[in-house]
This record gives sequence, structure tokens and C-alpha cells, in this order.
Amino acid sequence: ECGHISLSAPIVRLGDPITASCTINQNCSHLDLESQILWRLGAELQPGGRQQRLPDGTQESTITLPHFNHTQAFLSCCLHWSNSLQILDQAELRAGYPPATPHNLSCFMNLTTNSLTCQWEPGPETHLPTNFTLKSFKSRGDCRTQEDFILDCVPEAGQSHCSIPRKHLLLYQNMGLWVQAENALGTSISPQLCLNPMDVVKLEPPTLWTLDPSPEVAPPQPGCLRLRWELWKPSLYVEQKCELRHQPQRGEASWALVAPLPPGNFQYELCGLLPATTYALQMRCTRWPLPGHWSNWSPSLELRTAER
Amino acid sequence: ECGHISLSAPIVRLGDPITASCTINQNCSHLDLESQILWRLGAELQPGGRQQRLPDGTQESTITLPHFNHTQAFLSCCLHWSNSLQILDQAELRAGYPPATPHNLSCFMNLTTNSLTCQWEPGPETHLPTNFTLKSFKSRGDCRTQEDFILDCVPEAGQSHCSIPRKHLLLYQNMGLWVQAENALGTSISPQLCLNPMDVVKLEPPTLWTLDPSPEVAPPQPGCLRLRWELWKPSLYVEQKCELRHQPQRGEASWALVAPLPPGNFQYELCGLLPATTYALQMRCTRWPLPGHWSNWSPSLELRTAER
Amino acid sequence: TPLGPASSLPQSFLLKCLEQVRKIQTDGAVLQERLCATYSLCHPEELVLLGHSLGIPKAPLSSCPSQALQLTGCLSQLHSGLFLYQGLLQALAGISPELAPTLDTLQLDVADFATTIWQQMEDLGLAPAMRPTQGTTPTFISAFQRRAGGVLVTSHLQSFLELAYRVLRYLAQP
Repeated sequence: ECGHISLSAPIVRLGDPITASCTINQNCSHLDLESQILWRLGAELQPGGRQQRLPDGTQESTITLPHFNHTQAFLSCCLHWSNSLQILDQAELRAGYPPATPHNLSCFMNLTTNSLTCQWEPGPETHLPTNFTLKSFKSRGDCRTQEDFILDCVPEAGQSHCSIPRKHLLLYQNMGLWVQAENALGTSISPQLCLNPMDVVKLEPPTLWTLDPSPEVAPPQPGCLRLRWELWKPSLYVEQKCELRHQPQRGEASWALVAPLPPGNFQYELCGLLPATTYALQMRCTRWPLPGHWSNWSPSLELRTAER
Repeated sequence: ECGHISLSAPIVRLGDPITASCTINQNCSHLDLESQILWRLGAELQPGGRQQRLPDGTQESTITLPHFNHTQAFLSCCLHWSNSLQILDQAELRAGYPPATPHNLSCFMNLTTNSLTCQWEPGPETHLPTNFTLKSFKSRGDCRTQEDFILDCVPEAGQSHCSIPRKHLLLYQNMGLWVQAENALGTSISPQLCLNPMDVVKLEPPTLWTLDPSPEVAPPQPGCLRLRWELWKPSLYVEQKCELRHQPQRGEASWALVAPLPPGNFQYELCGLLPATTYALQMRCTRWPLPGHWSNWSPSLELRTAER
Repeated sequence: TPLGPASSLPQSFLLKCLEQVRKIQTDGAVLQERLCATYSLCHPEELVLLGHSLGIPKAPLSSCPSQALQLTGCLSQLHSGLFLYQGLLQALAGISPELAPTLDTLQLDVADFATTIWQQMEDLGLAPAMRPTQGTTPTFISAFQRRAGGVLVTSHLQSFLELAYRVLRYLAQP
């Protein structure tokens, strides 16, 4: 090996200085060891190399790039030889930022995939390969005592969410969770969440239907609509409350809310509406009285009130 | 174990007989060993069990299902006990067909995925788990001598195609290929193909453009159209010939073919067309003079001939 | 001391238990329905003899009936029963590739419920020093025995949970 570059650090903060030295050892006999060592950053020659002959006869040049503000570049150590520039060695320089503290960590229990899905804001671009890991542990009280650790959850590349499968969860016990971000320049840890998976369950919305007219039941009054709904099947074991909102399809009126709907009863007569008007109806539900997230609003059901 | 079923064969050809015997051993002390052993196929009782007491005191019942024409069913050995039917053992019966010979094996070299993709007709449904494997070997002459084997290519479940990656291929040497189908009732082998991967290359179609009018060049004659094309980039190293077809957009006229186009020249003036008519133009190419598959026709380029 | 409805158990604990019972009953019903559809094993009464020969136990809830409800004894029996069924469900591993996910979910939910009960006993200072250990569970030596065992264990578990549900609702009355 004729030339060899060694770096103060291969990765630095963007804008920080980098110092490199290149030594040309003697066994490059065919080299005129007096000639000047040149430095090239990418394709540009870099002035400012300080060259000296070391006691053991090797030549060494040292250069400092005061403010390295490329996120990535190649530094070459070169020498003139038989009137051409010869590259003897090359080193990769990288610069970026240590990871910011991941924030806005939130989780919800998904009963379809039967997993706890957590998402977070990764913070600004670091320009460096940065690994995010969702860490968690089972805990009795308020997550101050860490009992057994749960397997690290590693998100797919570039993703800021991760799902912990059912078999690693105790659905009705507290667990502590946080996100760790790590790259060559440092590590940062998000604030810790302490939650009980089922207390962050997010249900799918119920399904709405119009109530089929039947001989036994008188048709709805003018200005009234009858509807029925079914809770999302995988959540039938969860006690929940629901709320309804409605809005005339035309015009600017905003949504009107009807809440709470009587639990356990899956049909309702909505009155006080304009006659001969088509309304959009939507419903959502949440686990109740035990804690949970509201489901999204259901797709709209369109119903028209009778003429006066 | 009170009762145990043994079968003549757990898997038979559809419609063939199956014989089963069930032995009730003595250590079922609380059993009244004289009572009759009953057979149930799925949920239906099956008459015709022949029962006998063996020298060692155990009871054995044997039944033959003459034409077993379920593809899958469960046979239970039962006994009356304290006025209820007790299931003592259950065996899974399966029936189907040995694999037919896979046919219509064909392959093409895909320069995008850089793999040799082969497909075949699997033959009629066997009703049994059947494994298909694409087997191949490198060969010098006409594949009668098998040199080193290439890794078996196992298709995804239920698929009748498989792709051999580039690193297992010698693109310009002959290789022998065939498909083996195997299930519990037998194995069958397709006829062998002998081919040279590049000789079955299938290119992507060229890209067609209209020739931009330019001052130096006179506009096309009435009834003529000018177009240019570019070969598919990953196939530029392949010498190829192309052909053009055109068709008035309206009316019933079928495609007219213009072939072969002068190789190496990537523009063309097409004449003899109706004036003031919009034409759809398509082109395809194939490796030439060396063998290869024709590409698909390119998407249509629509051009309108000048007024008279 | 028999307990009136307004027992010392927190309402959120009782609501969580009721939800967990309903979840396990749903899981169990799915497993029973699939054992019936796939293998025609629809009636536990047809497998009593096999159950005897395999030695499949049932868990008692004798100190739970409302007329003589005894909190420590009842919670302890509830936990031991769940612990027993968790072990029996584990012994059914390898029942069949199609049923494995359903069995896993059922077993995880039973284990979760056992943990909820145990931690409440600890919070009330009612938990014995040592956690119970699994006794000898039956060994299922054939696919049929695992399926038949699945029918029997699930049916015993459903009966156990029905009684537990009635007790918990009684305790949860305001």
C-alpha cells in the first residue's frame, strides 16, 4: 500500500472541521518521494496540505477542512507521477446531526391485526443512517418499575411506526414504551408512555342501515328518520358508547351531533329535521365506560325525510 | 387409548375402495365390550362394519367403503355408552388423482428482472397437495448430457411459473429444463426443453414519437406520416429488427404491417395513407439475426395525415 | 365472610374482568365452531369416554356462588381455574395449522385474564406467596386426541366462564 489516509473522525457534525493525514511509505520505490502530496475533495483540488518527512523517511501530509458542510464526500490523497495525477488512497467523509428527540409518541390497539401500533415524529433530517427502535417493558403500577422487557420493535426502513404483535402483549396490564433514535453522532430517547393496550383500543366504526318499513310499525313522522346500526363484529365483546352526527346534503349547515345514544339499543328515531330533505348520517363509537379511542366516523348513510 | 383406527391407505385414488379397522382394547374397563362398534363418515353413520372378538379379547370392526368419492373426510370409530354415542378415534381420509404430466412448458429471458421465467400448464385438479418443481441443468450439446445441476426452482403456492435468477444461468450456453409434479399418489415429469437463455429473450417494445417539424426538413407529403423510435434501453446491446403496424383509428380496417424496418435507422416516413385521417401506429422488435421472442406491440402512437 | 354486591373490588377491575370473559367466550366459540365444521366434532357429550381415558380435569368454582360468596376463595379458584385451562390449552399445541392461530389467541387471552386476577389478589394482599405451578396435564398423542381434547377443554372452559361471568356481574352491581 503506497499511500494511506487516516481521519480525525469519519463522521462529524455538519460544519465541523475534519483533519486528515496521508502517509506515503518508502516501499513505493519508483516514486520520487520529494514530490508534493496533493489532496482532492470529490473532483476539486484542496490547497492547504502541510507536508513533512518523518524520521523513518516516510512523507506525511496533513490537511484540515475547517467547515465540512457536505453530507458526504470522498477525500483523495494524490501525487504527481510521470506527468499525471495519481490517486494513492481515498476516504469517505460524512457529516450530519445527532438524532433529535423523537416526539409525539402515540399508540393504539388494533383489533384487526391484534397488535399495538405506535407512531412518532422522528424530528429533523440527520443526513446520517439513523436507527429508530420502539422499546417497551411490562410494568405493574405506573411504569416506574420495569419488569420483563418486551422484544425491541424495529420499524421498516424510513418508517416512523411499529407494531408489537399480540403474543408480546398483556392487554390489560400497564406497559412502558419509548422510542430510541441512534446514529454515529449520538443517541436520543423520547419521553416514556405508560399505557394499558386495551385502554388505547381504536375500534372500527359501526355499520348504519335504514330501518326497513314494516306493516306493524307506523312510518316515521315528517321531519324524522329511522336508522339502525351494528357494532363492528370483532368488538362485540367490548362495552361501548356511540354518537351520531347528521347534516343536510345540500347547503352549508355543519354537522349536528346527537350524543350519547342509548347503549345496547341499535336503532334510533331522529327527529327535528327539515321535511323533504336528504341527510347524510354518520356514527362513531368508543370503548366505554373503560377508556379507549374514538373510532373514525362511519361512511355516510343518506336518508330523505318525508314530504310534509 | 381406548380405540384405534388403522387404514389400508390414508390417501387413495378418487372412487377407489378404502378399508379401515378399529380395535377396542381391554383396558377400556368401564366399557361393555359386547356392544357394537359403529362407524361415522363426517356426520353420517356408515352401515357394513364386520365385528369380531380377537384371541386377545379385543374387539375389532372392519369396514370397506367401496367407492370413496370425497376428496377429504373424517372417519370416526364410535361405541354406544351410557345411552350416548362415544367417538373413540377419528382418521382423516383423502382421495384425488396422481399428477398429470405438466405440458406447454415455455420460457423467456426477462432482461428487467434478469431472470429466466418458465411457465407451464399444471393439468387437471388432483385434489391433493401437489408440489411442482422446475428442474434444470447446464449442458454442452443438445441437452442429452447432464452437466452440473441448477438449483431447483420452487414456484409460489398455486403458481405455474418460476424464475431462475441470473447467478444460476449461463446466458449463452444450452440448458435442459423440465417440470416435475409430485403428490402422495405419484410423480410425473414434463417433456424436456433444451434452450439457450438469450435465445428466448423477450424484449420490451420500443418507444414511438412523432418527428418534430423542423425548418430544414419539408413537412411530410399528404398521405404520409413521419415517426421516430427508440429501442428499449436495457436491450441496446442486442442487435434487433423491428416491424411497424398501422390502422386508421375509425372504421373497420385491420392492421397493416410494414416489415422489416431498416435496422439501425430510427426514423421512418410512412406513405400510401388516406389524407386527413388519424392513424394508430404500433411497433415491436425481436433479437435478430440471433433468435429471440418478439416483444409485445408498443402502446399506440396517434398521428393525423395532412389534408389533401 | 360472604360478600354483598358492594364488595371491596374496584369497579374498573370488575369491568375489565367482564370484558375479558366476553373476549375469551368469543375466542372459545370460534374454536368450537371450527372444530365442528372441519372435523364433525360438534358435541362434547360424544367425547366423554375419551375425556375420561385422557384424564381431562374440570376447574371448580365452589366458593363463588352468590349465596355463599367468599372473596379470597372465589378469586383464588378463579385464578387456579384459568391457570389450569391455560396449561390444558398449551398441551393442545399442534392441534392443526388452520386452528393454531385461534388456539394461540384463546390461550393468550386466558393467560391475560389469569394475570389480571392474580395482580388484583396481590393488590388486596390475598395472593399466596408462591405462584401456582402447572400440575401434570394430559398428553395428547394423536391429531384426533388433540382435536377431541380441544372440544372438551373449550366446553369445560365455557361453562367455567359462564359461572364466573354471573359472579362478576353480581359483584359489579352498584
